[in-house]
Amino acid sequence: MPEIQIRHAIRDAMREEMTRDDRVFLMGEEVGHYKGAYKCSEGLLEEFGERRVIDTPIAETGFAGVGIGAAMAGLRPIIEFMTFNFSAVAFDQILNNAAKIHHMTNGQHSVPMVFRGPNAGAHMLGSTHSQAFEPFYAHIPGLIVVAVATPYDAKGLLKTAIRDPNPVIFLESELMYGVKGEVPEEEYLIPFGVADTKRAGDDVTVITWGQGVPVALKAAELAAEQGIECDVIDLRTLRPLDMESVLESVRRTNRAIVLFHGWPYGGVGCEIIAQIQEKAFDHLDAPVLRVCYEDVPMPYAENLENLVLPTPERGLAAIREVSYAR
Amino acid sequence: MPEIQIRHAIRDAMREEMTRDDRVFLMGEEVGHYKGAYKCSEGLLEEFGERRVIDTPIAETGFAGVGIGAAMAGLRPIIEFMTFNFSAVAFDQILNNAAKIHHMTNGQHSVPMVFRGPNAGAHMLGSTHSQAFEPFYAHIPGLIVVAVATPYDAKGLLKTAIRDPNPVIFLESELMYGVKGEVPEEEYLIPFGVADTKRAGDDVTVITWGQGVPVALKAAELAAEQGIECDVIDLRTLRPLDMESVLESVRRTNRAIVLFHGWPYGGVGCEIIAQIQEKAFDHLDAPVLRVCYEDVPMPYAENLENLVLPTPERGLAAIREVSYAR
Amino acid sequence: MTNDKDSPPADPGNYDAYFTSKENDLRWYREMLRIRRFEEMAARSYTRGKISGFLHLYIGQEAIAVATKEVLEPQDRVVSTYRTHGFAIALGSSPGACMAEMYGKATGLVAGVGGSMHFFDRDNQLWGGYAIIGNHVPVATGHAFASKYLGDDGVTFCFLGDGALAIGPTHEGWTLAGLWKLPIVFVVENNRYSMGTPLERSIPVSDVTVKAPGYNMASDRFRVTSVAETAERLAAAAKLAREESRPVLVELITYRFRGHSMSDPAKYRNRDEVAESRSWDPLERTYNALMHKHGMTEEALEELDDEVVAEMEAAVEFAENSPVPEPSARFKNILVEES
Amino acid sequence: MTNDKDSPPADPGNYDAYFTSKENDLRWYREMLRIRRFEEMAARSYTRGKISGFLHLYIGQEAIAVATKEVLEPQDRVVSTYRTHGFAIALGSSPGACMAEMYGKATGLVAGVGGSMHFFDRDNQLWGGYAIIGNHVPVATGHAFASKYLGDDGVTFCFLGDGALAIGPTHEGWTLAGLWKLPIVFVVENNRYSMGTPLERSIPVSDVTVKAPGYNMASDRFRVTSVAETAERLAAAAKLAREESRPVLVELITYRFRGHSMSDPAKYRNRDEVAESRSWDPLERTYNALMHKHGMTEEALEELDDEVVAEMEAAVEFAENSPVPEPSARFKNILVEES
Ligand SMILES: Cc1ncc(C[n+]2csc(CCOP(=O)(O)OP(=O)(O)O)c2C)c(N)n1
Ligand SMILES: Cc1ncc(C[n+]2csc(CCOP(=O)(O)OP(=O)(O)O)c2C)c(N)n1
Ligand SMILES: [Mg+2]
Ligand SMILES: [Mg+2]
Repeated sequence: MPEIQIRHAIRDAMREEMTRDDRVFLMGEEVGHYKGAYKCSEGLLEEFGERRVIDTPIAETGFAGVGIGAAMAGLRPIIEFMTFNFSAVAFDQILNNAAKIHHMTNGQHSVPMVFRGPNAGAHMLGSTHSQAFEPFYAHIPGLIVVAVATPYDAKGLLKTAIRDPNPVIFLESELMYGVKGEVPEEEYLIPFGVADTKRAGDDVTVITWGQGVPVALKAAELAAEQGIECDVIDLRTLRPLDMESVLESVRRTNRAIVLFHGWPYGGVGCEIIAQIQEKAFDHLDAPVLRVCYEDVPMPYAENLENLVLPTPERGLAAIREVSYAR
Repeated sequence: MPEIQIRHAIRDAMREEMTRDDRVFLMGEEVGHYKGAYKCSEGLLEEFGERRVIDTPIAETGFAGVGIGAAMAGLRPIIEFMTFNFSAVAFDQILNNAAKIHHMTNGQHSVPMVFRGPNAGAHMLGSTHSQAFEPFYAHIPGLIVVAVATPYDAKGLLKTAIRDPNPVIFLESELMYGVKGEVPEEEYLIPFGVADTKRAGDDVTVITWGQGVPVALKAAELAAEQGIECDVIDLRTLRPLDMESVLESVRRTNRAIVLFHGWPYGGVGCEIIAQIQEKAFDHLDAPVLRVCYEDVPMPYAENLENLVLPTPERGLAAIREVSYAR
Repeated sequence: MTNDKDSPPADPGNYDAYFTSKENDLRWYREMLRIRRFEEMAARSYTRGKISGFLHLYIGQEAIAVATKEVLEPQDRVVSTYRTHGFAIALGSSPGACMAEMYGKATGLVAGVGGSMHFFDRDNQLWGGYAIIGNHVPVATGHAFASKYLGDDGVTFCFLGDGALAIGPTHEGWTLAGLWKLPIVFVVENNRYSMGTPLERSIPVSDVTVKAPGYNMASDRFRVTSVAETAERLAAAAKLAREESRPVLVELITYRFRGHSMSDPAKYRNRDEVAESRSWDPLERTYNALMHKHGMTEEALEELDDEVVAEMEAAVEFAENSPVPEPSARFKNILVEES
Repeated sequence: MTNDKDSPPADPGNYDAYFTSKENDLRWYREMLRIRRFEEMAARSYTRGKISGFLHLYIGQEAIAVATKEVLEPQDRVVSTYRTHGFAIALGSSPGACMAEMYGKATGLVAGVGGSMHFFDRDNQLWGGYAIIGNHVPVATGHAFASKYLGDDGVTFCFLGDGALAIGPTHEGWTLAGLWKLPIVFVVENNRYSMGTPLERSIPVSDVTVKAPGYNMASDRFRVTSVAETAERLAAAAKLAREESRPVLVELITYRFRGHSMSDPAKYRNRDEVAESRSWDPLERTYNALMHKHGMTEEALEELDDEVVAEMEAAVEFAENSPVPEPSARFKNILVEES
């Protein structure tokens, strides 16, 4: 199988779906002539023209809303946020229109579309450009929320997202666009709601997603060096959650941590903890711990940023703590 | 002590603070000539004039931002959202400006202001007008988040909020503006971060806030009829959380539920559960359960709405379940 | 496209100016009356506690919805606000389904999940029913985008209140429509108030069309005093939007005779203003035209009224007798199930 | 207030038109040069991996910041974007603290928490430093609101890029400023691109001031070719804002000679366009004016350059030698602690 970067997996998914279905189009800031701020749409303008690869002005509420309206009218928009940080100005469109129109219209309309772009902190961009949006979007019924960490998952899940009849929030990572991995040449789709065990082990369950995945894998490696074997579960879909996979693992390991990029309060991490303690109460030998951002706006300075971020070392400490290996 | 409605407690708090400090002003849609959509500002325009009681057009991002800018420049704005549903269009101002400016400027600026208004569902308003915003705001470091359920708490906490040097999200309830209760004639303040036990009991801890409080109290009453005595803890401040009070209670009762108005996924409810299982792991005799909205957009029809909302009966069922009294 | 900013409206007593054939005037009168009677019944049901939530009446503005129906092509769309009953009735929605919606019944326009603020009737070209001010403007712009993308020759009519002019989403929708030359008509229903706030406390200009050049939009502006003129001028706007694929802004000066919603006594308006506006009521004026210009008798018009009232009473009865939604309905339409 | 929409700029070779006394021209030249050299050093440090994140250079637009400093009263405020180095240097921030900020050092302008995009220097009237497009416009409007509320006679200068014109928060800030007649000057730095997007793909009009009447704002528009003219016309705008308490819109036609940020090779622009714009470079033109109009020698100007370069090298050295923030600094300023 050829090895490609995540940015190319994303581009290939869009290209294949645009080829397959004329209703699919890509819209966002700098997606066309500039080829995407992170070059995820390189070549698409040349191939599909300005009708289907549409550069927008800076007006996230405007073009998110246009995407929603176009989806209702039968198209299949892919709306790129240059980063999800900029989706904050379009929050109402996602909360009150994208998520609710199917419900509010009693099924007269649906909103088959994808909002995609990089999420969470990159490197030294400061507090306005370094935040994770899944706590906001995974909270909302009516949305599907996906976070990807490998080229294989990115391509398979993005194709599913584009074909899905619902609004999908598709979270990528600026830091990981260059990550390489094998992707089959033949077409494949990955269903929503199915987590992927990225490393197997019976001692501690490490639940993670998106930018957390490489950190969790590294933490698991460090733990293995100390004789603790971790199941590393990449959720991939954050709404709906594949709790079956998580619970199966926790019932086996009896210990778990959740490791992710984002602030601690509430959010996906707490949802998983709440469900684990509810559904595997008698199986837990230790409280489930979170490893994530410290509860502060992200500072710019490199040394401070490194302290705020979840690291393999902090992951290892939590793995040891739930193993009572302090 | 005189009995007054919550709306009057709120008005009195504003009036006292506006009298005390010329820098305090009230701004929002219909707060002046119309006296507030829910009449929380009745009389203030007459007393303080158009300089300090300012009707705005419908431009939540605009006037939220104006409040932030005015706060930085030395004023003490109270920004009323007609309901917090409409704060969604101002989300970026709250997330990226209000919450972060003190940090981002290294303390050169602070943002002493209050965003207040009714939160969560009222009655038969449908999905766009019936949602709880604390999951979004309590997630964000840099904010203080308060939810009130009695005239006493409303007045004491709003006065604290107006004087506090930080941005405060102050959540009221449309359904509860008419609720009456005793309020001292002399001045008092209630500090942030201190929960209030609204009913005492040793069998089950019921954690709640805002619109959840009357539901939880009723559920506790029903439970008492069945011989189960509940500690009903009204958090009052959602950020920062008074986990000491919660944990003290849970260590005593060994059982807890969280009852609130809002969607289940993530949010304040899960945060509390995550912290309880982490910090009182060995004290828990049962998993902590949530009683809240069902995971759907709020339907308009009365019978459906009643099914989606947390009710005393659903509260009782959860109390019984954690008591293994099924 | 003329912009009648400064031309004063004709004398309210002059029925010649904007009325047409008896057939047209009678049809339009009936449609306006259907809306008014429908809403009067809704108000009654609200007062009796049968309808809940917010109820925003369109009384006084009916001619706009009727005129819109007049100019609509089958491939066109209407997008509006929480003040939508008029459009639903005019576009052909069943009054029974509309009433049942407000009653929260399973037979409602959207099966009781939306209520008064969220009317949608796709089959009758009514694409909402939005209740967050301004957030439908980008969505409607998206419908027009789709029309252009698909080449379906459709025009989207996006209605908004004077209260929606200060908010950002309106600006963003207008900007994209202007930039991409989309076939859309933005119609500002300027009834001079957003809740209790008069236009002069909402935006810094008193003539909304002053904003049009900033978006490269053509514009028109006039007082709504008859269906005929309103339809004629909306048709001209739609023609421009359709044939030249470009957005057009139309400001309609109108008035709501009731408060903002049922809970608003509208004390912020003075009697003279209300009276002056009532003298322009298109329904009333058409009534007079039918009598004085087209020679209809009071009896004939009363008979018509009786028919309309009967229709709307049947709607109320339908609503009252309809079942509430099944409990399981609350889990429907959260996500689209089939792919 | 004139609006020079159609008057072509003077001949670039003509130094008489907009240059003044030797003293002024020399002072302004020095200030522009300080900004340019500062940024060139920053770019070098970025290339060497000493500065991270995004780095947006102001090279080509320096005259605007220098002119702004010229017209500012002590009670005034400047609010700007993530492209703020020029304002910081011109308003009096220490180049060392600015450079240290980008190095993420404890001695930085905001102690290393902000980086290039979030410069704030309250003591020098620089009120940010905002990096979400348009979200500073309502905030700046709030500063102006406070000035009016307190009667402090201050004017707020709110700078925004041509890329900020389509977004809603800009519209809302302008609307409130116009409605409430606030003392604020909105300055659009139209450098013709937002990232790779030219103005004609951003908004439906090519002259931004066409929007001014929609907000009841006075306006001015001109090409920035000298500090003298820019200061004169900004002063006129500020006077109007201050004395009549009303918002004024000024569109400045300018150009950034570099890409959007350090990672942008700016291939979307053609050579002729860049060359034409360079011929108007106020720095270059002032250099020529100093030589040809004020009779300065090349040597004298080189000496001045050496001084400026030395100042900026010292800034780099300061940044390099400064300590990183204490680990505990990450918990500082989350909430204000004292009441
Ligand atoms: C973003 C937002 N803010 C506030 C409201 C509350 N609200 C509902 S209708 C309304 C007045 C709207 O007035 P206008 O646009 O003139 O329409 P009209 O009621 O006159 O038809 C307000 C303030 C809302 N629905 N959405
Ligand atoms: C809401 C939002 N969307 C997108 C971005 C990403 N972004 C940063 S700068 C920029 C271009 C801005 O151009 P302009 O306003 O013309 O300013 P200039 O860079 O030319 O100074 C973009 C798209 C952002 N910061 N905020
Ligand atoms: Mg109105
Ligand atoms: Mg620009």
